[in-house]
Amino acid sequence: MITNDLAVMIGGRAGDGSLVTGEILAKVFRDMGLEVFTIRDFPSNIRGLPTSYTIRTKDRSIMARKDHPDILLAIDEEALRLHGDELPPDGVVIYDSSSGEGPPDFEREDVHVYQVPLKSITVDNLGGARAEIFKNVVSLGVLAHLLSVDVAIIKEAIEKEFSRKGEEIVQKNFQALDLGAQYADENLAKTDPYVLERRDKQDSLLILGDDAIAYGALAAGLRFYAGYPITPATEILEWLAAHMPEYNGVVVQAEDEISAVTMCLGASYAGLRSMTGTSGPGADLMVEAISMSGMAELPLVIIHGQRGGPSTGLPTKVEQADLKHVLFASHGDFPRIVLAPGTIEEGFYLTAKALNLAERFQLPVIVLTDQALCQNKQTIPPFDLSQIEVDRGKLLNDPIEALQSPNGGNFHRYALVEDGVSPRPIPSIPGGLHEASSIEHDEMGYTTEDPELRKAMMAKRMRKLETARPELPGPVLHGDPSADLVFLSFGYPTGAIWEAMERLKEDGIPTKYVQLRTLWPFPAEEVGDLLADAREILVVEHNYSGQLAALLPTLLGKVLPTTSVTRYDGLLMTPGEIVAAAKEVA
Amino acid sequence: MITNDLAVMIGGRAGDGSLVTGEILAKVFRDMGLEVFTIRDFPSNIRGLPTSYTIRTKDRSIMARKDHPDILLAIDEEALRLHGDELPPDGVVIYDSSSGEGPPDFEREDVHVYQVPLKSITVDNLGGARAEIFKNVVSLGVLAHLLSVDVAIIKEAIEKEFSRKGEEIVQKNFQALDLGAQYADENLAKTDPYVLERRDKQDSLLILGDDAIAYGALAAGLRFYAGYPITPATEILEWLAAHMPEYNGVVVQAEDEISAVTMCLGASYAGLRSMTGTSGPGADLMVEAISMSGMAELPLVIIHGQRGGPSTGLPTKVEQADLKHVLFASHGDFPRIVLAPGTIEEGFYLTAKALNLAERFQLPVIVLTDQALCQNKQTIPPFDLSQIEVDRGKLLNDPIEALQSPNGGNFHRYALVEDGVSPRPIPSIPGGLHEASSIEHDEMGYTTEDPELRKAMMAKRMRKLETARPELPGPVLHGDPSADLVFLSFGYPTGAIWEAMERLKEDGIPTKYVQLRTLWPFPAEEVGDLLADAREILVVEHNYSGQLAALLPTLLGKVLPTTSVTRYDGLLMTPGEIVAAAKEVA
Amino acid sequence: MAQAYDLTIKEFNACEETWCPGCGDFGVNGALKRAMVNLELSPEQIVLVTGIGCSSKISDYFKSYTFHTIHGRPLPVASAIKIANPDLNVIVATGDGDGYAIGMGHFIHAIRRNVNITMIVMNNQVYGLTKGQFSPTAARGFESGTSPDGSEEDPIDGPALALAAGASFVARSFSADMKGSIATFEAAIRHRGFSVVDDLSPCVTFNKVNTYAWFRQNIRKLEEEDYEPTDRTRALELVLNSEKIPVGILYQDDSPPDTYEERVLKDLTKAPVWENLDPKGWEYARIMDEFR
Amino acid sequence: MAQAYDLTIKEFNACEETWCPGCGDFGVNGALKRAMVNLELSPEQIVLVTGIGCSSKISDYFKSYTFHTIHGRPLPVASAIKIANPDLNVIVATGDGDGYAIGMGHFIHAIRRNVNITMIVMNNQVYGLTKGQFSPTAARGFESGTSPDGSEEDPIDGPALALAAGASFVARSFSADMKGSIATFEAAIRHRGFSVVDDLSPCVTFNKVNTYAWFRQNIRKLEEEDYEPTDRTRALELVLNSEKIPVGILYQDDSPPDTYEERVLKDLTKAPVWENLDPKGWEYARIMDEFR
Ligand SMILES: Cc1ncc(C[n+]2csc(CCOP(=O)(O)OP(=O)(O)O)c2C)c(N)n1
Ligand SMILES: Cc1ncc(C[n+]2csc(CCOP(=O)(O)OP(=O)(O)O)c2C)c(N)n1
Ligand code: SF4
Ligand code: SF4
Ligand SMILES: [Mg+2]
Ligand SMILES: [Mg+2]
Repeated sequence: MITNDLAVMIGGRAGDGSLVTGEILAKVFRDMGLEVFTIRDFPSNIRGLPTSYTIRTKDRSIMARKDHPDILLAIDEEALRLHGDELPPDGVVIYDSSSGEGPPDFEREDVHVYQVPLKSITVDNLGGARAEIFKNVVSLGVLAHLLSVDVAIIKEAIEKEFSRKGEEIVQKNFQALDLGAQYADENLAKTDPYVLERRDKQDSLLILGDDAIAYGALAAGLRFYAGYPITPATEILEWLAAHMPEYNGVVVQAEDEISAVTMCLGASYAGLRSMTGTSGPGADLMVEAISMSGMAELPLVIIHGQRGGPSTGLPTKVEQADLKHVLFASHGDFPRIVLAPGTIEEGFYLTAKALNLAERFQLPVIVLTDQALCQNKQTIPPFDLSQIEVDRGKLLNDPIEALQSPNGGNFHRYALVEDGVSPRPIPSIPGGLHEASSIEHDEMGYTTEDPELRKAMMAKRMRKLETARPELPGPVLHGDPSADLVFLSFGYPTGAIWEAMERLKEDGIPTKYVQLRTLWPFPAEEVGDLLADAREILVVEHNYSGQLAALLPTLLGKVLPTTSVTRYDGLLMTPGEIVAAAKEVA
Repeated sequence: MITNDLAVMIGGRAGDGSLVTGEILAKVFRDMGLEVFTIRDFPSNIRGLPTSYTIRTKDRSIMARKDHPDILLAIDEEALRLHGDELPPDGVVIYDSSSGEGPPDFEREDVHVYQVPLKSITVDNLGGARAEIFKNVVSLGVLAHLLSVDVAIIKEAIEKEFSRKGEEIVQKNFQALDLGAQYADENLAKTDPYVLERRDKQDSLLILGDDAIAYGALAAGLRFYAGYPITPATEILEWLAAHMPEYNGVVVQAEDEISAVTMCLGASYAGLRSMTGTSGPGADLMVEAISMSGMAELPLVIIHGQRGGPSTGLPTKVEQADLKHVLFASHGDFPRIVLAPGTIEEGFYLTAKALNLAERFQLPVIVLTDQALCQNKQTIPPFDLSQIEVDRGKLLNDPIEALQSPNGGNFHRYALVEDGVSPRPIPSIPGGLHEASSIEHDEMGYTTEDPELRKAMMAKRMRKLETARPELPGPVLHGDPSADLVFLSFGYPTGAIWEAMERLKEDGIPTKYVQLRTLWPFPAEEVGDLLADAREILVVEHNYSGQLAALLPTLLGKVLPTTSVTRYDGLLMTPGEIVAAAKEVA
Repeated sequence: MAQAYDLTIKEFNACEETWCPGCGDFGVNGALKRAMVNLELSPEQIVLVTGIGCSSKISDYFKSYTFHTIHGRPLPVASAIKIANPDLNVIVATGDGDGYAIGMGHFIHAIRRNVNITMIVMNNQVYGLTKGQFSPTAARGFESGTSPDGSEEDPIDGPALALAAGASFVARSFSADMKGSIATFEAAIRHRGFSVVDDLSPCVTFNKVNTYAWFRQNIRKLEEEDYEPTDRTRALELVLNSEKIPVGILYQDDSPPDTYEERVLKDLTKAPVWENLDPKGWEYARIMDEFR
Repeated sequence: MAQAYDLTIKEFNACEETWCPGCGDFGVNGALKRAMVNLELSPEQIVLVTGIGCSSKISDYFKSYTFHTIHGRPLPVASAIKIANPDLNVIVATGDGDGYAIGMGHFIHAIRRNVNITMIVMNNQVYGLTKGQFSPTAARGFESGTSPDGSEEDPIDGPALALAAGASFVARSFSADMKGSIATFEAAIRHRGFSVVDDLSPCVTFNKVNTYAWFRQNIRKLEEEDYEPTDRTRALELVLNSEKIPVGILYQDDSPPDTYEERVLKDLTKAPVWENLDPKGWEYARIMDEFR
């Protein structure tokens, strides 16, 4: 018997309703007091191409794809063909037997196949041209029966999901669910080992990564967001479009990413907290504005959700191949900060932090995240809003007298101050007149080509990084501090590494994990200390060339023994492959 | 007496004619059989702001700014104020004394000041509203007399320069020149040590860096250039606009850099050799297309002429702060090649090479150069056109039968071949139908998200770098191979390093210089070998943060003892500062 | 490169379409193939250039030389292809996001150059592939993921802009009107100069307002009227002020063709793409005299 | 933020101009300052946003809050400034390269949004700062560094495009006509909605064709005619077909103002820029219920 440790994969087609079914199932598990992590593996297609939605549930927090799905709800034959082999021995298939024939080409004897005439049940009982759409919910009823899930909980979730579509739809879904449960009750004998037990319900949020980022920004005072739709960052734009107006904020869907990012700089200059979000192709287009943010010393926050590249690449799949880009793209020397959340929860807090850093140090801050952290959902504890502070740094929004420059000229917006951060008046403030400029400038912002002034300005801007350093989120040490087998990573692999470490520990292999949260300026000293005694460093990242591993000598200033653990096929890394990689060098 | 080793600085104003005067002087020295190197230090302004044009001449090839100008033709007071202090003891000033007063605030006793009423001479003798414009040429006459330059040579140069403007202009210039020479003859007693001696005239070209690049491209079969004006790459666009039509090629001035670079990909796809050129801000906008070139496997050559950044920065000044950008900008993992000429001459040959590499390996090739190499002139030997080869690699432009895919489908444009380079038919070829695509694709170019195919395609594309490696220009070793004090650099500092090495050698300090010509894929092995015995490596680069020095551990895979020699005020490095830096660690 | 012509529409079929059943883009794909058959063009003579979007996926489904470029950039790519090889029939298929949002700058400038290519904008008033946000052609008030309370922006009209930018051929088609679309595409491809067709191509999944039924009620067919598409101002008047959406050829410049490639290539029969680039065949050495 | 008004034109002076003597941009700078004095606006109430070009250097020479942005992007920057703080008077000063070449996409889309800002395009038909290449408004045949045998491209007309894109205020001024320019700038700034002024601003250094004298012969002043700028199609007809270049207000929408910022900000008097962002002052916690 396997209790409360389960991955259910719903294999369907884009647009066939399997996504909604998965979302309902995730809520059901959460409502049973379990922890949930979802994985959407979808094509760049609206309707018709195969897609899968996997819901993991467990009694402890989870953040990774399981090595195998345990239960496959095969909404059509293709799903079985694609995913049948992934099941472990004793795995489960729920298969549509409406055609009267068993699963074609499926020879596995070691899994439990429950045949259910999903289509026939819907067509025979539910009527209407689109009856088939309820196949998913029928299968949910079957699953509920097999796992002993209380149908009432599912109905609650269905009601929540569909109530805005009207009572009729809700009732039809109830009916489909009951039909599935009833069919299972009458026709299926449970042979598989999976069961779920209800636990005390904790107060937890089941939240999409993008929503956490958007919410974190809003709570930290974001009042201007401009974006252009792109996977996997679109949901940030949509969430904020729905929520910002209530907080007197504005969301603009710009005509392209160049407009989006330069709008953010305009809003910033005017005194608003602003942000944009995008993915690789859009980030490429924002490169020139990043440099302007650095030169004009205007706060800019960019959420960069990585997806499969290069170019349009694998637009709906996960990847972490934009690391080099975010660290180094854009011409000229200027200061920037790059943060990387490792969990959905950190997405919330680090985004809030990013808005502070951008304003305090008047520079671009990139939050590097990825499709897995953006478009998957997880159960997490409620956010602790008391942790959110708003620190606007040297923003001046009261009339200025004393600071006015003596010659009756402009305000010294780019005063050559020691910490590099000059006071910044917002437009309309009397006494604060100045020129913000992308061109090398004097203290008032006027164009200069004077070599000495240039040198002083360059050094002043770059000093900000050192001023900022103590405030940047340091690396997090997980696991056994004394272990000499060390994981180094950032972003979504964090979850898989945690799980791998547990398994390695069970196998008697102690490990530790240095999770990077600030990627630039690189915390070389802290990370260097944490890695100092490492016998081998496993650098885990989702890209072909091992970008982090390759950059490590430069980032650290020393060469350490490293092994790259990579994946680049667009599917999430599993704990199992990390365990295997670790065992090879253990 | 200082013979044939001289730097003449003409200090004037943008648009006041001093540029043309400098160009004439450069030609005069060249026509005297001397070697010439010019340095234009100009503001981002069309008329009125101070500017200077320095002409170095010597009997050996030169490529660097001299530590000090020797002779200053101060066309106005501002020039003297700005540059008077730069003169060495025994230096020379030719100063406009028309106001009747001597140079204000100029107290130096150790330089030779020749006062010439430049303005009065022009106004009194030449008439017309714009008589003053001839001040420059009068000063040339004075200079000719002082340096014992044959006025006939200057007249020849003037004739060449102005003949298209009509005989009257030519005659006026002759007159101005004679007036200057005559004034000097009658009024000035030579006290300074500088003289020029005529030498046997060699066959040499006095050529602008950008022109050399453009010419190299044309000779290597460039037939499509699209660009958008930007300093310091505009001259490439203009030169090609003037020359390409004769060779049946097309130059398009696009509406922006995104259009320019994507046009190049279109032309490439259609089968033309194409290229674009730009600087930092424009290069930022080309980032997305670079990734497309990598994914669609289409040849792309970008000339990237660096200038002062960040952002609009110092738009007419030199800098080398885009190194990190060209190596790493653009999302996703894909192969690219980055070359860096170190001299104007190499600009010609490496550009020609770049066009071959781009077509042979079907990927983006960036030629990283800089304002100093783009916008200065030098005397060099005539180009050896027999060195230029055109190798179009696996381009197919004859009807294909055998290769047609067996299933009657498309041509296998992205065939998974061993060397990574798949045959590429150009549109209209029967049998070659295929889809070129920015999206992950199968061998025919059709969209796929299949994990295994994805992995194979990714590996295939990346393999091209290894295939290309043996053909890439290796590092050049200059100087004493056994020296343990080593310079490492790329781009324009090459000239200053050469000169510094000579001086160090004279001082008994042997050095060598490893000049990088391929920056990516980095020739780690060769460079590593050349640096292996170094006691100290002086990494010379024109940027604030020492980008090359910082990246070195990653590029080489080891940490070596390095010292950064940098400059970032927009003025060219001098041999003297490099000598000084070397002596500190020698 | 011409060859005996015996092609049928099937020979233009490539991958199976993965558009949503009922998507307007099917109509465009079908009509375009039929137009090619009618024009007696073979797949080898055609280059179809697309951007990114549901609409742009047509390059997977239409068999010819195709180039699936990046979002918003098919026009410069296609312009250069045509300049490189004027023998090719170059078609851009794009969406209202690809062509009119991120691609707006290129749209105006491509028109200005008047390269002889055809641009078909599959206009569904939404960003389909990113799941239905309002696009630059969506009406004020259109509700979508990024405009939950209705879009606050006024739409632009592609044909109006094309006319103001000086386009020499401007048309609108309706993807469900197969006959009309075929005729319009044929005319556009035949036209010597830049031709743009704004094709009303309903998104059945994300646009529940501008449906087939809605269009049937809101369009007027110019072919059924006494409309002469030869006056630019008249055409502008029509697209800006007409209650119903005019469908058909809105404007066609009847002055002699004057394409960019004809201006920049002296001899159109000698496309630079067919040049042998071997340096021995060219006179490059005399250029050095300029620097002597 | 209003204050007793006693400013003179001198108080708008900043750095000394470094334009070439005679450059048309002097006229724009002078007229703009005078317009501000006439409108009784103080430097603090104004934000001048520029791109890159000779024209864009005006932000060094005009004293107010200014933002010298990057090439081609002043419009999105300025739009956002106005949205952030509608109390500000936001002016974009740009060139024909900055505004109509690289900035063309933003031009059309900024018009579509109708943010209440004023765009002045200092149109000299060349890229001045990069030394005189032909620009999108240069006539076919214009000779320049990149068009040694004359440009092969037809020009676009900014006002025509603005009209087709739905601009609510479109005008043209001539920089040498100080009186006319001041009046036009004032009207543009007063207009509630996006206003665009295409200012004919000769480049005396690089454009030897479209000189002051040339313009004097080739313009017609609408103020001297019986022209009512209230009909969009009439205005389009005028700009597209008039032999001489019409100067003056070409079109002004007289329907009630309907600006983007009024649509997206419920309460215009409560600009988000003045919010205290301290999280304690806001109700964020209840959002969590959505995820429960
Ligand atoms: C630079 C960039 N930004 C954003 C995207 C994401 N994206 C893909 S398609 C699309 C919109 C497509 O809209 P449209 O052109 O109207 O095509 P449709 O899907 O409606 O046919 C967007 C925004 C991208 N691929 N590249
Ligand atoms: C991205 C980018 N591309 C190119 C340039 C170079 N550049 C600077 S100004 C300019 C053209 C300016 O033309 P216009 O806007 O007409 O201004 P003008 O100088 O004529 O007033 C160009 C191309 C740049 N700064 N940035
Ligand atoms: S989402 Fe809309 S545009 Fe895209 S395929 Fe479906 S119906 Fe067509
Ligand atoms: S170059 Fe032309 S536009 Fe620039 S300042 Fe001089 S006259 Fe004015
Ligand atoms: Mg669309
Ligand atoms: Mg201009």
